Amino acid sequence: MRAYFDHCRSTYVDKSVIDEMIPWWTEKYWAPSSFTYTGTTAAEAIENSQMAYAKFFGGKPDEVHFAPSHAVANNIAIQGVLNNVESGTVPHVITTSIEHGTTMDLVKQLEKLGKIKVTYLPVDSNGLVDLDALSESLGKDTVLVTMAAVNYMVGTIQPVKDISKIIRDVNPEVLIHYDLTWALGRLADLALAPYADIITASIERIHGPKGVTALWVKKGVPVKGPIYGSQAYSRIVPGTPDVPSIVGAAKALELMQDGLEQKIEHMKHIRNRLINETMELVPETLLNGPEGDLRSPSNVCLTFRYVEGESVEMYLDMEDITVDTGSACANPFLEANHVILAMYGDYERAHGAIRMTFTWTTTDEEVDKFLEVIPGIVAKLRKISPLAPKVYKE
Amino acid sequence: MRAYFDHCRSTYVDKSVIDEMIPWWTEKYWAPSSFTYTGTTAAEAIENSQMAYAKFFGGKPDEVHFAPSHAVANNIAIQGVLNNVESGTVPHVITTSIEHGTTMDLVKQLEKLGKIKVTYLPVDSNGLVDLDALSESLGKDTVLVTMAAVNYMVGTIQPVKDISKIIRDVNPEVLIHYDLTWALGRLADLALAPYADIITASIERIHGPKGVTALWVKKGVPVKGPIYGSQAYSRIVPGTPDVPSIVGAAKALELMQDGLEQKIEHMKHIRNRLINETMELVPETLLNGPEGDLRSPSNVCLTFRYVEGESVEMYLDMEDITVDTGSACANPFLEANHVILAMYGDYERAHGAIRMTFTWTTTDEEVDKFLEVIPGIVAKLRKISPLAPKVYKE
Amino acid sequence: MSIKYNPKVIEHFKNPHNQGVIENPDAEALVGSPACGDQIAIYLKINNDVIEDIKFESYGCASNIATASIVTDLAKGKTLEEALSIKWTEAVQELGGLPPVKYHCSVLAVDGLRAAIKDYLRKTGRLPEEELSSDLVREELYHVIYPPQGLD
Ligand SMILES: Cc1ncc(COP(=O)(O)O)c(C=O)c1O
Ligand SMILES: Cc1ncc(COP(=O)(O)O)c(C=O)c1O
Ligand code: FES
Ligand code: FES
Repeated sequence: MRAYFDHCRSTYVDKSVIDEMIPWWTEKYWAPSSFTYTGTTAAEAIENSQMAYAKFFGGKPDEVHFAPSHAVANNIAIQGVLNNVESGTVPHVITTSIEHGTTMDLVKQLEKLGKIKVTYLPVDSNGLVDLDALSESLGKDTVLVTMAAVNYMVGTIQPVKDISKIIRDVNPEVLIHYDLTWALGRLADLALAPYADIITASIERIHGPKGVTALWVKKGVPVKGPIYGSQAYSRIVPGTPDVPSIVGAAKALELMQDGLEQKIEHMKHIRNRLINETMELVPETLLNGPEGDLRSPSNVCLTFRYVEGESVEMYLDMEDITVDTGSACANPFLEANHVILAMYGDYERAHGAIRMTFTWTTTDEEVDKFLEVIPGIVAKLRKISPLAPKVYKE
Repeated sequence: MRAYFDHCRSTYVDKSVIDEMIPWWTEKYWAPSSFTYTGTTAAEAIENSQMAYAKFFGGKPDEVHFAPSHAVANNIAIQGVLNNVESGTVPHVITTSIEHGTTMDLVKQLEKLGKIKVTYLPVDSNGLVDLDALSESLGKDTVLVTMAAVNYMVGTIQPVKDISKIIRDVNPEVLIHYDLTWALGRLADLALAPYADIITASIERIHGPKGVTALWVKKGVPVKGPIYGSQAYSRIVPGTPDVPSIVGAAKALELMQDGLEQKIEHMKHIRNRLINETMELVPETLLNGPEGDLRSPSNVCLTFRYVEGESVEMYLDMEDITVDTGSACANPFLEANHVILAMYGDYERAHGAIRMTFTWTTTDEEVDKFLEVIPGIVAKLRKISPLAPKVYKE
Repeated sequence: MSIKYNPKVIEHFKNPHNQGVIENPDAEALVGSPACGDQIAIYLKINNDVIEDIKFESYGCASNIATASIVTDLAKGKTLEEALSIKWTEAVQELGGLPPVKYHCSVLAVDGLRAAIKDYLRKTGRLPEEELSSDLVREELYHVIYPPQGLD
């Protein structure tokens, strides 16, 4: 059995979620519409899922939409809001310097196209957003603040309620978008609707269907584009809705909420073992990101000094263990992870970073398997590293 | 058992396609990437699907992308090309007056935003595009011609190869986008890559997964946006790819190609029965769209004079029969079907239109079931219609 | 596109040849890749202009380790002149191919070897002490970033 520590990048779909979807693929494969039995059956199924997510976020059912991918949801959230700014002005957007590519590359692209001005908020060595910088950057032309509630790379939990308070105190017209993708199933309270204007959350990371992302847009918040097309089913997400995935999304949420406290406790146990026991076994191991309650229960990010991350990842892979790395060597554009660079300004630390993300079904056996091999792998690589001190060369 | 004649709007997912996807959801749920076993396994799965669609369209594997919805694919195809036109000029786009909302509403929206000028080509009473109008409308500022190869409402098959020849004779730089969604599994030869620059085809209509649309973009054709984000996996469709759906897409194509000739023959048989026997049983029934080989094998569109379509649809629904209608009453924006209006300029004809779309597993029993009830339903509605002549009032 | 390492690359990655340090080497060099930031060190023992022993250290990816392993194999026993003419393409060929995105790793290995040989030539007075200018470094590194258009 493979030990899989990359659940933030892709994870399994729960068998019960699949079972829930099957009749909607094979028997009740109808498009939602009014009045007919088939059409209303499908429409009601969508409504049920809207209700579930509305309740979870603390909003209203008709404020919940379902996008066919996370990238599409974030583009609707961010570009959709900007498309309403009168032309002639270049709106100002605030984000952080540690966003996932889904937001980072989008914002950078819009900036490059001259469509927006952007502030990338600095973070401290815990990955926490600089709140003073936030206050200062909020200007008259600021239209949107967008950030992830939990960082994908180092697991920092941002104090989003405080952040919203600061933003609204300065300028209540600034729209707030939180990406909860990697917060879902990791934080107990995500009823953030009162603190936000738009929320996106990919359902994939809680073992829901792959092609569906919840998109909550507060009533009255204007969203237009960037995807246009038939609005027969939704004003915000054009096209025929994927009913089975939307049904599966509700099932995944229900399963996630069942015993969430214990799930979180279990992940904390896995996290703490991975951090503490690895650091005991492997000298000169650096923890990237915060300790304790500032950190997501399902994220570990370590740098083994003097060794490069892709080599570690590859050796682990050969032992049937999957991790992720911040190494430039493993990046299609040969760039070391920007989150760790933003936090520590230390290239080597980013280049050597190993990220381990997991879920509530990750087992102690998987942890054991990792702990068994990691000291040998790091020792071997340090032995051949020109950066490692003599002590590792014997 | 319900008789379901709305496969163009939504259809079932084949059980073998589901079976093919299950291990990719539950065991091999990995994100594609280089070098590791998990990453390359996922990447190879995507490549296999790229190869299958490349072969089918007549293009190259790395020209094939997978979008998470049909709307997204068409937006990338159309907006993606327009985003490369230098700012300052308003590019000219040619489409037809009978497109599906996915294209129609997109193009109209871009026109309204002042981003493009549009020619909506007229069609004849068969729904065939006016080729003279096409030649005449091709101008120096024309950037793109976009249309569906098979019309969703009346099943007209456009002579796309001839259309491409005309376009390229006039101006070989004009880009050509064909939407093959409702042509897939209905026409024998869809190796259209030599005749096009971009092809989109939703896999849903051939009983593939819901959330995936094939997007073929000829090498060298510049496509940018409108969705931005992490390009680690694809330059054209940002975000983590939905590997199971992409695997399912290849399976669906394989199943569709197996015995396609017989499938088409069977659908023609169903189509001819529905048209001929209904017209025999119900007087004053009009066939919307062409007869014979100009028509898709899996489309029937009829207007029963003097009766409104939604009523017919509702009565049929109560008899466990699903159809679609062109009636304004059934449209969320209370607009009668624009395709029939464009073809016949006859509001009543559009308002009364009943569309029946089917697939290769549609049975004679379903046809029988429809034929059994339709004369009574139409008679009943004509009896109460103020438009119907006396003869129907007895 | 799925990109894999072939079994020979994996074999050299798992069990690299000539790995380690030579105490009191006749020449040595440490070079870095401006592409990804990796580094490689080469140590030489030279007798009569023949490379008697060669060892390497690597702070780099699997392909970096594997190419260093193969390049040091290729250089061992060769004259300095022969060793100087080893091309990164040879190393790639010897390994049975590398993914294109990893060509620069093999360039780095070959560069390390050349830098170490030049260090020897300099030490033995056959090459002038070079003045380090940023232009020179840029030129040196140009073919590391763009291997197919490189000096080979
Ligand atoms: C050409 C065309 N466009 C769009 C659609 C509907 O697609 P969607 O799933 O985006 O609503 C169809 C349906 O068959 C179609 O034939
Ligand atoms: C905030 C955030 N954005 C984006 C992603 C990745 O999403 P995608 O599926 O679009 O690649 C993650 C992954 O967990 C995430 O946490
Ligand atoms: S040494 Fe960094 S990519 Fe090979
Ligand atoms: S008469 Fe009721 S909607 Fe048309």
